[in-house]
Amino acid sequence: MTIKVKVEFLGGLDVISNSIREHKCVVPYEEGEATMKELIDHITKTIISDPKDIPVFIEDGTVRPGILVLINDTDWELEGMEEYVIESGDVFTFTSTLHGG
Amino acid sequence: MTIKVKVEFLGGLDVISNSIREHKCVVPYEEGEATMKELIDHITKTIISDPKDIPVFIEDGTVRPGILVLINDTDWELEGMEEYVIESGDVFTFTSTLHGG
Amino acid sequence: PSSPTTTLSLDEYKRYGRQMIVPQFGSLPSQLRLKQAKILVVGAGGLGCPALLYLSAAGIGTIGIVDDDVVDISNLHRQVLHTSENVGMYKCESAKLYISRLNYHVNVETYPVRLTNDNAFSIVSKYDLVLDCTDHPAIRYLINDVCVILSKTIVSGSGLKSDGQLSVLNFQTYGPCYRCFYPQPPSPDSVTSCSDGGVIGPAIGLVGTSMAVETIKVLTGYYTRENFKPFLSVYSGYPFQQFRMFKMRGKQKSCEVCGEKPSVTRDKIESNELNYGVFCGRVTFPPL
Amino acid sequence: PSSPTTTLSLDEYKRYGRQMIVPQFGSLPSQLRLKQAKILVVGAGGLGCPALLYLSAAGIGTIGIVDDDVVDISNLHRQVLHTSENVGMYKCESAKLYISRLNYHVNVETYPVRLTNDNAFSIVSKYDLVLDCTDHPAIRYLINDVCVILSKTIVSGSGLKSDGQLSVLNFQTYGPCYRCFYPQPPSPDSVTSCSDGGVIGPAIGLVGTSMAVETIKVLTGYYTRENFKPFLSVYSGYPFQQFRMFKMRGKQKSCEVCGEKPSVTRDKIESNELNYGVFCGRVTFPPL
Ligand SMILES: [Zn+2]
Ligand SMILES: [Zn+2]
Repeated sequence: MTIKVKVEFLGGLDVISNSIREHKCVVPYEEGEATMKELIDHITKTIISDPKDIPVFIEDGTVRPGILVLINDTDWELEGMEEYVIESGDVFTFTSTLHGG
Repeated sequence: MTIKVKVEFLGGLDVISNSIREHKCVVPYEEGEATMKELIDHITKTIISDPKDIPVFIEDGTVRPGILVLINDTDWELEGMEEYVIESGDVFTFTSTLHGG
Repeated sequence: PSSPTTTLSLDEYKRYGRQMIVPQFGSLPSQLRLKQAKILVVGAGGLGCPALLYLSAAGIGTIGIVDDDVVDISNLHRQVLHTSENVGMYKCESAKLYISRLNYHVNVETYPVRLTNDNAFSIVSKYDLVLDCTDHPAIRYLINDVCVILSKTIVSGSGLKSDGQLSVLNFQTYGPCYRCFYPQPPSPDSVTSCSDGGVIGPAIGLVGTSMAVETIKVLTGYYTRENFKPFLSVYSGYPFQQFRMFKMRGKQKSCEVCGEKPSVTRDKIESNELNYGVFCGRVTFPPL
Repeated sequence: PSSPTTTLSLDEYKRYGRQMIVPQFGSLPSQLRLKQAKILVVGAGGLGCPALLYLSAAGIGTIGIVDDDVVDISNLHRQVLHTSENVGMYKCESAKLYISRLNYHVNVETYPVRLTNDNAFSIVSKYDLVLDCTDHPAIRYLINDVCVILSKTIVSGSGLKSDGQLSVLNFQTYGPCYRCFYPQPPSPDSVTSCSDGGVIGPAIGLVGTSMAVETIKVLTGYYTRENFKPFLSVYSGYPFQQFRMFKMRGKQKSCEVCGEKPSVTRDKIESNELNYGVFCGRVTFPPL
């Protein structure tokens, strides 16, 4: 079995995935067996097109400061962060913080 | 069994439901047995707070011209209009057409 | 018409440089397309003001403005292109004054008239694209029908209170038109103008600004027949701000103006056989 | 402070009537709250221009503008409050000129300086609410810390290319602050300004306009401690325009400035012990 989720990159973060904003992801785990850690690992391996872009997404083993992570439109901080157990149908949004004005 | 759907009123149409924009609706039918016709009937009976507001929503037996109907963010014209068979989890959006500028 | 514009001056490079480097914009060719473009803005009110501000700033070559209304003090909370000292002046002239100070590269043409069956074809035919920033369905149907018959794309916005709507209609004669979405006019008692129903200035302003974004997409060729999908976007200011895109029907075969057997023709409009006021339930034209 | 404003003139009734009748606005009491309000807009650029236009038009009593930058021709495609003839003028003075013509009821105060550790408390303390329309994280952290310490609500916007973000921070000292969302500054190489990365004028304009809507909600009391929910709204201009609201974390106990054991204090800021440039990875302050 696999877990089918949607991954979105907003705020210009789609630079790490060939300018593709929306990805349908098939995560090779059983339902209930994968957390955000496994998802982030999966994204790093399968979506980021150029390995030298990995540091744009990952720093010190987790999502880099300045990138907001939303699980079904809610701050992942409210959902357990890396410990959140992913489910089929979930939508994961990663967005760069913008500073311009 | 019942069918659980979400009904939204946008564009000022929430006037017909005490200014409440979002409604969780429990439609008293089995899955597969109710179409938009039954849903509209259900809305007319249970959500519209004042019977004299019914003509704001219904005209000649269907949704009044000038109200757009969206099924899961898609024009109901693309989904079979009154014939669409509603399913649990569906989101139905009704929005008045605006003319101001 | 005039020979194609193939270059920018140094002043224009400096002025437009920050938008030309945005990847989706399309760099110099897109800037030249804007410079060559002629657009018509019908209505210089709550929607028209921000649309005019941002489109003139972006370097559209020629902008026509149709509005027969004069600036009233009750407009100023939302029609931010007009100032207190311009109360009583035609809105199109007031708008032109500011635009000429903002960006002298823009050629502004003003029409202090109401758009009617009699003048609509001659005015609209001079432009490539029309922004519908008007305030009543009767004129929205007129603009639609004339644009369909003359093959002009329409960027259409509307708003009331704290809500708004946005669409691109008759896109390259391929997309659906206003009548495809609304074959029947609304009943007159369901039609409310911003003057009657009220409006939050920045809410209608946001919709007008979003019209400028869509206009840039159309003119720079970001939208193509291949990628264009009919849509209606809906803005709500309260309880939280959101702008949602709904997927809409395509061109309708049964449409009275863009369909297979159109009953609305140039002749019917110009002869006044088609009376939009009557069609929308009023005998005379309401003001813009 | 001054005695409360309890009436409007006839001119003001006419001017603001169309917004006062919008149900969510809150009629006369809300208009009086706007008239009594003092707000500070930091940055009169791509975000600040539309926010200033709509907030001055809406009848805010006093607006302070901080910006030490002068108008450059490369600003004009998006900073639509400034005109070609004002190139070289301080942006805050250029903005004041237009606002005084748009709505003479507004008292505009200008600060042609950079907001720094030394002047931030004295400037911010004069106002009720701050709009963060700046262009770099260093100044965003400074504004945040000063507003938290002085108990001011922040309406925060940002944008780049065709994207934008919007939030209300430190809402009535009850909502989360910028450091609650971003405890660690971004690495300097991930920070891009609109001048460097480019920006579509009406895209950043839309975000600035949405800041005006949020400011009106805060000042009119639409948001209360009971109904306010921490949020971050995200705008995308391409491929289709959308503005989505994300539900965000509340105030963080561990926050360095608004948490239980704050390490960021007024003394540390005013003594320059806390250097925001170094904190954000640069030795000196970048321009606004
Ligand atoms: Zn049609
Ligand atoms: Zn905090």
